[in-house]
Amino acid sequence: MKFTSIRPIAFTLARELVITALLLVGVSFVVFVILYSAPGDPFALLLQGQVSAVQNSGIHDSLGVPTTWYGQYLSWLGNISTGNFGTSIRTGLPVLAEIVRVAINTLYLTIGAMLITLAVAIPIALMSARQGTTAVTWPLTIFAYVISALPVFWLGYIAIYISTHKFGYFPITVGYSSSKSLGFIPFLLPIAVLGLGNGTISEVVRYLREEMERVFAEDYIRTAVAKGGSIWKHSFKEGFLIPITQIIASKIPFILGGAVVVEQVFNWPGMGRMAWQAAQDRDYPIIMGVVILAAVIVRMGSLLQRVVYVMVNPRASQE
Amino acid sequence: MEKPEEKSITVSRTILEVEDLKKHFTQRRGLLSAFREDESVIPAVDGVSFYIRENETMGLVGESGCGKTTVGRAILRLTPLTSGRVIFDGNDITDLPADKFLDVRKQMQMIFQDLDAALNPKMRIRAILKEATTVFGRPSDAEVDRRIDELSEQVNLKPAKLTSYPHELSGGEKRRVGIARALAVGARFLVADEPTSALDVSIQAQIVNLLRGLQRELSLSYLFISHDLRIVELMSHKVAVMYLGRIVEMGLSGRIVNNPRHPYTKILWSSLVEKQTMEASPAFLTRTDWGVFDFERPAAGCRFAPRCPIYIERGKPDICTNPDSEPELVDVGDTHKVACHFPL
Amino acid sequence: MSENTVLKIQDLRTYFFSRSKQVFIRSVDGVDLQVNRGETLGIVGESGSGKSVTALSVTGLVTAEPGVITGTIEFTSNGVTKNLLQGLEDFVTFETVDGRIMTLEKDNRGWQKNVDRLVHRIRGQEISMIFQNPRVSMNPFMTIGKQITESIMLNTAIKNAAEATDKARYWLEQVKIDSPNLRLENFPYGLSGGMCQRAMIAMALSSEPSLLIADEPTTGLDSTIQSKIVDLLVELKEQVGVTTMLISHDINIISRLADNVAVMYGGSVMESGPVERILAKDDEYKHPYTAALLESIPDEEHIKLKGHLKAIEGDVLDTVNIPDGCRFYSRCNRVHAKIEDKCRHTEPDLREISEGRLIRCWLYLN
Amino acid sequence: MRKYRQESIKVVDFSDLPFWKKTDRKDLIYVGYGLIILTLVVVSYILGALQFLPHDPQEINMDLLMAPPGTAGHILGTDFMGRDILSRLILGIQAYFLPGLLAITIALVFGTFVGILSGYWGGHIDTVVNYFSNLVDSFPRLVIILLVVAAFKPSMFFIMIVVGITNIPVVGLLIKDKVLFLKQKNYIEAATALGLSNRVIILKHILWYNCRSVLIIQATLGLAEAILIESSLSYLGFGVQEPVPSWGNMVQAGSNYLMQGNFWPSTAPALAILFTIMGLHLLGDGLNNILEWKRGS
Repeated sequence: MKFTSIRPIAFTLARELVITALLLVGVSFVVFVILYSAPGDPFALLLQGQVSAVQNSGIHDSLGVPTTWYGQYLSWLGNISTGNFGTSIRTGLPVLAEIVRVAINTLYLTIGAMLITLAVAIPIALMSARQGTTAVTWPLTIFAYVISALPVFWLGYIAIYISTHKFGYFPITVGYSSSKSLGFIPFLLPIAVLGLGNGTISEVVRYLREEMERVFAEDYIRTAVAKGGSIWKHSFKEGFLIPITQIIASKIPFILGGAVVVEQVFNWPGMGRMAWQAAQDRDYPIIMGVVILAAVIVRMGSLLQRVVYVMVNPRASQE
Repeated sequence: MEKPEEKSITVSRTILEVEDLKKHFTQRRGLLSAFREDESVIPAVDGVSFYIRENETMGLVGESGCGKTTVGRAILRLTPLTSGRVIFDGNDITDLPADKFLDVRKQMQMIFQDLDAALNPKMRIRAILKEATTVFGRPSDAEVDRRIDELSEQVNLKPAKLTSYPHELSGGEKRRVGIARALAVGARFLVADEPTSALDVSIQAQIVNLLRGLQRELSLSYLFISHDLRIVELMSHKVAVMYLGRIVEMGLSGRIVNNPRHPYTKILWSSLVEKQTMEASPAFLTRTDWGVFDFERPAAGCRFAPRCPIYIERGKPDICTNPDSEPELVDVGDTHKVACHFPL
Repeated sequence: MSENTVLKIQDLRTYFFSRSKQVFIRSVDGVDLQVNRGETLGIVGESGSGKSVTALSVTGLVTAEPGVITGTIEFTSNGVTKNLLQGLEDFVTFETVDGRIMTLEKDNRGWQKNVDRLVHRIRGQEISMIFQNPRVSMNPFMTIGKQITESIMLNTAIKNAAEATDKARYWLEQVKIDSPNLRLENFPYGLSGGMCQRAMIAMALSSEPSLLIADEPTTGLDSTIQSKIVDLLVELKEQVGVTTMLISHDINIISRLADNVAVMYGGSVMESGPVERILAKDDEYKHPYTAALLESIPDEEHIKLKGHLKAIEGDVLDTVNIPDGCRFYSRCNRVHAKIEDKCRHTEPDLREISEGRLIRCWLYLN
Repeated sequence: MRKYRQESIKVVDFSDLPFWKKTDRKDLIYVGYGLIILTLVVVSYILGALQFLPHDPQEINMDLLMAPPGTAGHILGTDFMGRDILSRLILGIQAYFLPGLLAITIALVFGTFVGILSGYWGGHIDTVVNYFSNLVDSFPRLVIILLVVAAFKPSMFFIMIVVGITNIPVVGLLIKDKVLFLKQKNYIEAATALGLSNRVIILKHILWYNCRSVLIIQATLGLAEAILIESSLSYLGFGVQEPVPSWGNMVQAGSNYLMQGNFWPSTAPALAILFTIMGLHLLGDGLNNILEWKRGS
């Protein structure tokens, strides 16, 4: 990579960072609107006793809690921008620390699941893009459809059943951080289940296949073959790299959503299970923290996608 | 071969006049571009004036990207003008409100360049023509059918093709449908945007003959846009040559080919015809070493200077690149106008 | 087959199956051609006449199904002749009804593998291609320099990147691109069509092929740029002298570049011969199609007098419904009572009527 | 080996061919299967709404616990409380059907509106729509629904409104892309030149001729998503609550017995979800290939 090409990438990165920041403010506002309009005024409750970044701005009443909606919002925004997400209603512990404690488990789960999804989908997509519908690729495509339509919670139970009865492991209450004595299967099982059952495999296959087929039909691929070059090498960037980063970025929310269910099935101590517990207990600070953190992860994914796109596509830096 | 048409141009009245037409496209760049106003401006059309009389064809010729299509679209108000005036049939239509402009649309139509994109692929030909005949007023079904039959006969389209979809037609047939649609509303003035490009030579000739026949039958006026100087000369009564948004030479057809005064016209002509003509041209006009330049942004002064063989021949005179002395269209006799400091 | 022949195509048929219409599109339907060493063969024809598909068939680049179904393509280089369609019969079986192929079976994947093996080290190395629309025919994600260098390293003895770059620069200079050093670093995006075409020509020549196939090299470019590219090709023809198969619908380009011309119509060759005889208006043999084609192009006299153009009536032949008789019968203006029956029902052969002059017309047979 | 066959020398016009000849057989199978599933769902919904069921879905039969499928009188067997599974499956459709339609309607109506607005007029509207869709895309759907659940303890209809809203940008972007694509085509411009009003161009040329297939496909995919969300939420215990049946809570309730080797009570609803969602996905993809003329032309 030459130095001259770093400038547009740095530029895009800066631009995307600004957009990401804007969007995250938007995310916080949406969360605020939902909670503010909820019955029982949970929001005022939330701000009580918290140290506010805008405490001296005169919008507080005697209780230390702002009364106007924008006052409450700004006060809260000030808090979360300094990392103060409040304290959990149930445990009384700081939210951020609670979430960060379990976030690593969720990251491990989602990244692993994403890899499994891609590992299953990419070969099917590439094969059917190159060969068309054949006796091999058609059953594989149908298999992708079946896998994607499986309800992930049921798949989880079946997996547990099989592992318990065949391998003698009972993975309930096993988490990434807790037990290392049971070998790898307890860790891999939830990942495999989420990777297969998140419902996106057929979509990934279809999208990647269509992009690949489109690129294979491009004139420049014909030129490459005519000069004796490799069809894969020439179609790699447009047909594979760009679509794959797009898929990763756009499927992160789905996998995070699936993680809520899978963590529940496997008692996996992650953000999803924490959110589920919090929804049961109406522990707003926790669930708000999870929503915002999840949004940060999603935005990071699209940031990565944009950067790769600009790095790969010489045209993008001129746009 | 037929005798040349003897048309008395001077007696008929002006149907369309364009005065100092400008169309600048703006390109936004940079961070959060939507909120910023500093834009780079590309002058696609940069001060074009001409007029067309009734029953007359005006040819507009130039390379791709010279703004000729934009002129056509701007006249029909398919793209807003930056400045300038369009006068149709004696009335200024530049700022006409949309509902009043509908009356103008009845008389002014366009034949679009892209054969495949100009017809809705999901409508049968009959539906396309029916839509066009029923835009204004509500004729009865029998009337519509009669009109469609009449149109397809006028453009020489087989009636069997009316039930087809556009993608089942050949290039020539698609072009005929495009012409029929333009005629369906009863237009008197047509902007024909590259009507012969993307067609095979044998079909090209059919379309040229058809357009000329229709002009005679229906007393049409055309603005005939093409990159092919041959076809333009053949079709038109007068010709304007455009280069990067400006008319560089304009005059009665015949003069443009027989006696071009602008080096660009000469190059256009010699690049088209057979090698005999090439060899007969002065050597410096056929030299191969002039490069390719940025088409988007005209050079300062004479916008043709960077490609101009005369400019090089004359030792790069300053007047050609002086930003204050962009050459104006100057009459060199017999309504022949040239924008060049050193006309041939 | 003389020693001088580089490429000899016999009875080439390339069909496509339209699944929507359940019919064969007989794109190339029995083409016979011959390209001799050092000469330029011009193939002229209107759209749908099968000229581009012929070129793609030669290099095994036909992707639509079923593709090539019969024929031989003999390619000679360094004294070795190789049939590029070797073993085609093993992959294709067909049945004919009334002399027309109606049912066809082909193992497309097996054939593709076979043809890739047959043209290995020929495609790219011995046969180079130039395509139309240079701006989309160059890889938009690679610099011009990288693309040419790749071609050089794949197809010549040069395997060293630095040397290959020097060679790429040399070829860019040969095609008279302005500032070749800068262009090496440029992506096709942002270059004009003319420049991209020059780069493409450089890439095709950089592998020092024994046959260059130029498929509509000037289509889609402005006329001024077109004439420059043609000038360049003329010059390269003199300097490099590579054997060329030039495909174009533009008779002017063919007339400037070609030594021999084949005129195609509806998937087959109607006549072929030396350029000065085929394109002369007063040759004693003249296929009615070529004659009509020449007449429908406005010449200077037409333009000056604003005459009526002599169009060929009717439409370009629909290659699905190929008639029994002569393909041009329905549009032909020289059919007369004596031969009409034959024209309508029997297809004439492509027959040599004088040295190097082949014609497919009942007017000149018997 | 692939066989190609031209049946007659005379070629029929493409438009005169019956549609199954114009399309890939694979797509026909997809669509056929999808349509069967869709019909089953709709018919079952009506049966459930009319209480026209083989058994009372709440009737507890302690004599016949966890009967396997094929048991006389209970074709699909019974669950851990001896309730008829078939009846509960049919009634389970009530949980998602109408709420799902609501979500689809919201997504399609507003999505189309937003898409046309940003595609046809562009400019600042487009920028705003872009930011809005990026914003909505930032939330994992199930997580934001959990937040809503925590805040409002809402009904399934309310949740589906949220689902509908989060799908607005999905539909909006599809319509916008379509409009932008069509705007490059001259026939939209030609329609303007003819003097057709914007209203006619948008309704006829853009929506009717070119977007109807996109909308139909989005509707089928939307129903699939509604099923998924409903069953996931009911499984998590936030949706439909026992004893009212829903496919999600049926799997959940049955799962307790799965470890003992009693697969059926949770597998039956899981298979119902599987076949239905697969049918809707295949229907969407097949229709997409057929209506968009992706193949065979």
